[in-house]
Amino acid sequence: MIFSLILGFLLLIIGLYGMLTQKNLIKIVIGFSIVDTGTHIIIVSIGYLSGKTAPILDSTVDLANAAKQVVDPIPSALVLTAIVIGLAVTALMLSFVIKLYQKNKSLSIDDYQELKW
Amino acid sequence: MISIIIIVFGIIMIIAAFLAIHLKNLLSAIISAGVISLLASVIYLLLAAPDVAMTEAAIGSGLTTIIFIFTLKKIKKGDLDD
Amino acid sequence: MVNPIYILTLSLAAGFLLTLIDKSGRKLSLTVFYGILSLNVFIIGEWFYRLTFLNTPTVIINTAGFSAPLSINLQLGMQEAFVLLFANLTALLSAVYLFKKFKETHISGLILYLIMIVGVNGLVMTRDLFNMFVFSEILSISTYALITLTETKKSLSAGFKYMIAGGIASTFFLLGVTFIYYFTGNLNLDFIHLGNFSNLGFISIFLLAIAVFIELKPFPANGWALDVYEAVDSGIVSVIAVVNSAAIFFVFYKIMPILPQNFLNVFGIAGVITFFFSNLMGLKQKNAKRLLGYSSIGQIGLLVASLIFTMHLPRSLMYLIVGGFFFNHLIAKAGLFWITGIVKKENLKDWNVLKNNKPLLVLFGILLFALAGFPPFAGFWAKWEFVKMLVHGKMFFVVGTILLGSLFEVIFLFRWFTLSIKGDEKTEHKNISLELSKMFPTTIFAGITILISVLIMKFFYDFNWLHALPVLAVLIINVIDFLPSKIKGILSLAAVLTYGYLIYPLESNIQLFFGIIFIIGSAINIIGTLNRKGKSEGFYGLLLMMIFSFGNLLVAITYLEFFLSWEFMTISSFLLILRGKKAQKASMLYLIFSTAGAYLMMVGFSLAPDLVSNSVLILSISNVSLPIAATILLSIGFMIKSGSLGVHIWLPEAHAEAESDVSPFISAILLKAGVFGLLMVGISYIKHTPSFDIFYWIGWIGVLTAIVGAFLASFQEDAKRLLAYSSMSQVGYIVASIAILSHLGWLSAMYLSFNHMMFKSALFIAIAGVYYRTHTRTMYEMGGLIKKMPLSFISVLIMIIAVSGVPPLSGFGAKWLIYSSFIEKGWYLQAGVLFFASGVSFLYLYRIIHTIFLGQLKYEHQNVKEAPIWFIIPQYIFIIGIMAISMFPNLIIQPLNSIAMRYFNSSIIIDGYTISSSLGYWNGNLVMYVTMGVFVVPLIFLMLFNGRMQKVKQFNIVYAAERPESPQTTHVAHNMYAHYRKALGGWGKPRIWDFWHEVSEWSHSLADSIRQLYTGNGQTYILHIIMYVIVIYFISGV
Amino acid sequence: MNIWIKILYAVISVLVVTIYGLTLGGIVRKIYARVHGRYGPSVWQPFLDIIKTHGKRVSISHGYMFYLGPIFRLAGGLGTYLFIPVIFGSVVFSNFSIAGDLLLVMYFIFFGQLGMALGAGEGGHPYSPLGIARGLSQMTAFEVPFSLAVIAIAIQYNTFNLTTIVAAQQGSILNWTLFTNPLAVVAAMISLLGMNMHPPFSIVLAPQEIPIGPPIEMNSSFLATLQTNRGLFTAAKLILFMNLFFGGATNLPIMIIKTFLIYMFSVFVGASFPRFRPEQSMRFFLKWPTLIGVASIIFIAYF
Repeated sequence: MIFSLILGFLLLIIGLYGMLTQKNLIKIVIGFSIVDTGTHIIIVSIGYLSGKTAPILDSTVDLANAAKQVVDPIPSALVLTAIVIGLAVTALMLSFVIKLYQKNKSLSIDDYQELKW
Repeated sequence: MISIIIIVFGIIMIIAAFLAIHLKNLLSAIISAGVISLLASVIYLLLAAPDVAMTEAAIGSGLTTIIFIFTLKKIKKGDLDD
Repeated sequence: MVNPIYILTLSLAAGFLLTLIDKSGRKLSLTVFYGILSLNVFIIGEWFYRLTFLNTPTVIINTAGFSAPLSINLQLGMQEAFVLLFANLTALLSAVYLFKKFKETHISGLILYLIMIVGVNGLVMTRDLFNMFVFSEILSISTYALITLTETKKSLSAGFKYMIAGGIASTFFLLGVTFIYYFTGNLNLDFIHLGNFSNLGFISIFLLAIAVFIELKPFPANGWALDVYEAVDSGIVSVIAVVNSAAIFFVFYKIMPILPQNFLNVFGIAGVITFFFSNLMGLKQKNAKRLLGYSSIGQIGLLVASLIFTMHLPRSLMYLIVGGFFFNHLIAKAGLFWITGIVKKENLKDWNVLKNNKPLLVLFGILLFALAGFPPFAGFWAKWEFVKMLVHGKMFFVVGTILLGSLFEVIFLFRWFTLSIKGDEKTEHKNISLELSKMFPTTIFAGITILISVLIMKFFYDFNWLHALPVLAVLIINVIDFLPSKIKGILSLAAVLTYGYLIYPLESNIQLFFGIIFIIGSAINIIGTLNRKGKSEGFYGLLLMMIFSFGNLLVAITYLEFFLSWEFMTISSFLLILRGKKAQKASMLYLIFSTAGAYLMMVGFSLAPDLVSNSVLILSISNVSLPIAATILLSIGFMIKSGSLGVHIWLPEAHAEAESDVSPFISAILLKAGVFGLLMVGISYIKHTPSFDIFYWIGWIGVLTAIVGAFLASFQEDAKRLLAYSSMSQVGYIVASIAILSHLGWLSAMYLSFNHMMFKSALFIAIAGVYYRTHTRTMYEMGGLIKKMPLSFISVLIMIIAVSGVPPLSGFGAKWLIYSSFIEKGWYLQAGVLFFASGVSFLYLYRIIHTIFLGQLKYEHQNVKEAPIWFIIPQYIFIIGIMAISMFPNLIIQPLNSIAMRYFNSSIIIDGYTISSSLGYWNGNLVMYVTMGVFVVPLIFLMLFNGRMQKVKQFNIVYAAERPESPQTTHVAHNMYAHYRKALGGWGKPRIWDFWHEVSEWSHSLADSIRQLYTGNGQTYILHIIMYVIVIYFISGV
Repeated sequence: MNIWIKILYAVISVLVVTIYGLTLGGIVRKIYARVHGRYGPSVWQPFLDIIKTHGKRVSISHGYMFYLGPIFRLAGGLGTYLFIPVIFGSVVFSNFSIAGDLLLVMYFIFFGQLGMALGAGEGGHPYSPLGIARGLSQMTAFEVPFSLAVIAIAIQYNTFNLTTIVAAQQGSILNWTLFTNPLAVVAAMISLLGMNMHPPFSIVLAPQEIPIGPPIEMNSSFLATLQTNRGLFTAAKLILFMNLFFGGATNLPIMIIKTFLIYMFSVFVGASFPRFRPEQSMRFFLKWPTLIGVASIIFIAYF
């Protein structure tokens, strides 16, 4: 599905844009989660073939021709895993944000650059 | 048909994404991000991936948003402590 | 034989169970934790043994009962087992290192650690791309979480940057995996082939590859990694830098077969660039851990490059190169990161606390030398073979970049090392607490580095044990270091003589000749060191290492053996110089120039054609025609060691700052190693003279070295510095004479080498004696010592006559031979310059003897005694030598004649004691008798007719109507040749110093401006990554 | 040849030349005095000086090197002289020239200078090292044109053998190096001015700044030894120059005439110029004479 593919890429780019331009740590994490979502949409779009149904074997699907009627299930499986992993990473990022804030009372990434060169 | 829905949702998602990035209010930004995930789950459904749609709705838009809000609360609370 | 899948399941299970286990006490959970880690090591170790030595076939584990591609499969072959053994061992030792931390912190630390290990093991074994993604995420997430074990602002902000960078990289990875699946319908590496991809499909491979590559921290998209290295706890960092890097590196190795060649080339070059720039930027780094970070990033770049460029080599060679770099870098890096955690000092300047901590210092030294790629450690062999391979592949630009990068690395690593040993005393000395849990892993790794070097030397190259002797000497002397230094000195003397006896039946005279200079010369000089009091810990080990390396140069058969001994010589002399009180800068200069020279030689030897016979190198090289480039590079390498003009600036510093009984070795013997090498190049050159006359220019350099050295010597205030420049000047003569490439020229070069060995040893030892008594090297602070140290004076007197070339002593023979050879060759102007240089040498020779021994005795030296007997003995042995060859020149001229005749037709006739060349003649014996006659007759006359002589007091001099105040104002010594300096005007300025100073300044400021890239802002780092991906995308031309 | 006869000849040769050299010194002093408008000392004054200083009742020594200094100096003069074949074809005056060639002579010149410098150094008087530093520096400078000239000669005659060099100049006055290689002779003659230390190159003994320089502490027999050497050494240098550039000599009168004329050259220059400062002197030698020397080499080697 070309539109969803484009949508996925657009979200990815907007997310990156957000990560690059926003100074607020939470905004950066939001940007990251948008990137994640965009990636997921891209993956699902790749697996989608128009006119086919979900890879669930129920009455609408003819068992004999199942392979031809359903979309490829593997991308879906990948996305499922990726979503969970994405959540984990997002959560971990946020816990870093909390800890950073508790220590330094600032959410601006500009305040965390004494490590350099 | 599906294309049109995807285009419409897509436009909304992109707007939401911009809002999520540019809104000054963090809570609104978080919710905008949640909206993106929610709409994404609809798109998954349209793309014949109901299982992904369910996961995304639960985890992507639900759990993630909750974690964000939790973080926000933690931080706000920390502010009051001072 | 345990199924390797248990490594994953056991750790995972234990990880989840630990929460429960911890309820019944941390002790139990720690036991389980370390038990599991050890079990992992054991299982993998057993597999590694089976796969490597029992030829067990590669294990393939299919999950879910189906075979691939239907299911995910894991594979454990020899390579996997190797990487895993290493990773698990490092993980275990790191865990031991973190013992204290694990005991105190929350149980989640242990759990995360185990999960991380699962990630590493899975990542290495899996053949499925998506599975790889999952394992890499497991690895990353657990690593991110482990960072929070230390909750400092720095570590948290570094962790955050690490996370967003890692997040971006894994997004690329995921996209790459899905697109690969889209194009090939497959996720299993064994079923994906390059042929499956359309043009568009290459993008998917690109995404996958670049994602892995970003994780390998290429320059400049690696700011996040540096911050992590700097900020995170040493124990965790060593895991990140070593275990994680090893796993990701292996992932890159796994996906290499599906990458098209043009990608690989780009990545290879990117690796080289990373290596170069990280090391360049490391020059400016003051923070120890960040410095290691720069080095680490660079080494990974080199590792990737070596992997890509050696892909097509035979397996065993590839294993040596890539495996060598892999081991060398990772082990050393882990060890050094651990040491930073033990020392707990951020700024390199504060590392002088190591000075008082010998065990830690030894570990630090071993790991640092290994990291810098010095022999006998694995990195040395890998570098040697890698450079050779690159040179054969005509990839000169890559070679140059890598070697320059390595040089930078050597500079910053050893600046650190020298600061640790010699840094300012000012900082407070708190003893470092050596916790067993931290020392143990470090020691194990230092041990492994040594073990591997032994294995490589024994099994890969099968060296003669003689070539391990330099290292053995250090070890043995270290064992008996508790003995007083005199006993060790006598043992060393015996060892050197035994060694000489051992290698004695040498194949040729030329070896014998240099053997006498290297071995006998050293043996006599060792007598001077017997004056040492106390224990002189470590000194004799290094000294023996250096002397044995000299000897090994003579008996080396292959280029590699020669180069190995050369490097041993460099290391030992560097450390010997470093023993001097203020030798930090001097030894650094020496090391930098020596290393640069060694790298040039490495390339030179790689360019050289294979040797045809099995004789020693100096003989067999005559059958080999060196290409012009090899001749030039080797010559420069050797001329750096002999202190030729332009690259001489290390020489005065090293001579002056080394301990006073070490200086004679450096000046009299070490410089001759360069002469030996240059002669070796010459031997090949004369048999196969190319059209472009290189030695003509070498000759000019030698001549200019002679004159500039002489002038610089004349303007010194420091006695040792003066002698050092004098050595430079003398070796300039030698180099120029070698460059003549004629019988007479080589005769003079060898004659002068021998002479120089004797008179410069004696002079340096004499100055050592003076320094020992007066505690100063500044000449104008002395004066009138002839009355207190007559024996030293006589020795210096005879030696300066020998240096100056005044008849009847042997120095004149050298001058006679040199001028004859120059005129014979037709190098007239060069001969003119040498005349000038020999005139100028009178200035410094007079200066050294006058300002120290003549003139007014200073009050503070009224009670100075003669130099100790240990200094006097070697001087007089050398005097006997000088006298013998002066009286009977045939003693030396005849053997040298026969050596030179091996390569040229003889151009001299020896008739009795008269030696005639085509130009003139010289009868040393008769000259001696005549001189004695004309000396003795006036002496007797004067003694007969001057009987009323009276001695007078110090100040009883004819001084126009006033009495001199003090010796200081009456002794003309300071800036003695001010008028000459004035006469030289602008020519007297030390331009070469300025030049090298500028080079240093320039590279440091370049380093500083490049590292401004790393702004410290996480967003910049993301931008770098994205830009990097785009740039690489366009370069690869997908 | 019997070695004792050889030694006897050498003694004769040395005596003759020493007497000649000292007389020459007396003549020069006379000339300088006349130029200055004085009557001047007797021509035999150098002999009288030597006898007088030897006869001094008090003799002061500052140490054994001080004692040996003058001996080194005289040995240097004697040695230099003895390695030069003085008169071409004469057995008595061939000395020990079989021991070495021109290079030996050039380097033996330094023997005495170095020894003297050491002896004077032990005297402990500040003027000695000052004079020596100047002397050595000037020596390095005038050695450059001289050695270039010597190299030019070595190229020209393809030998360092002094006898061969003299032999090649026999036959006609046009065979002298003076005419066959004039540039080298010019360079060498300028450095002779430096060697002889007459003004403008008299910086070593410079009476106004460092009265008589290095030998300032020398007295009685020591001074006498030095004075003896002054005569001998001057003559030796002149003979060397004569041999190298002016065709040598086949008998004693010709040698005396030629060396006298060579010496007069530096005396005339010396009488007409004031003194250089040390750095001026060095710069001078390193500039024009050196260039002339280089030119002579290029000329002789490549044209």
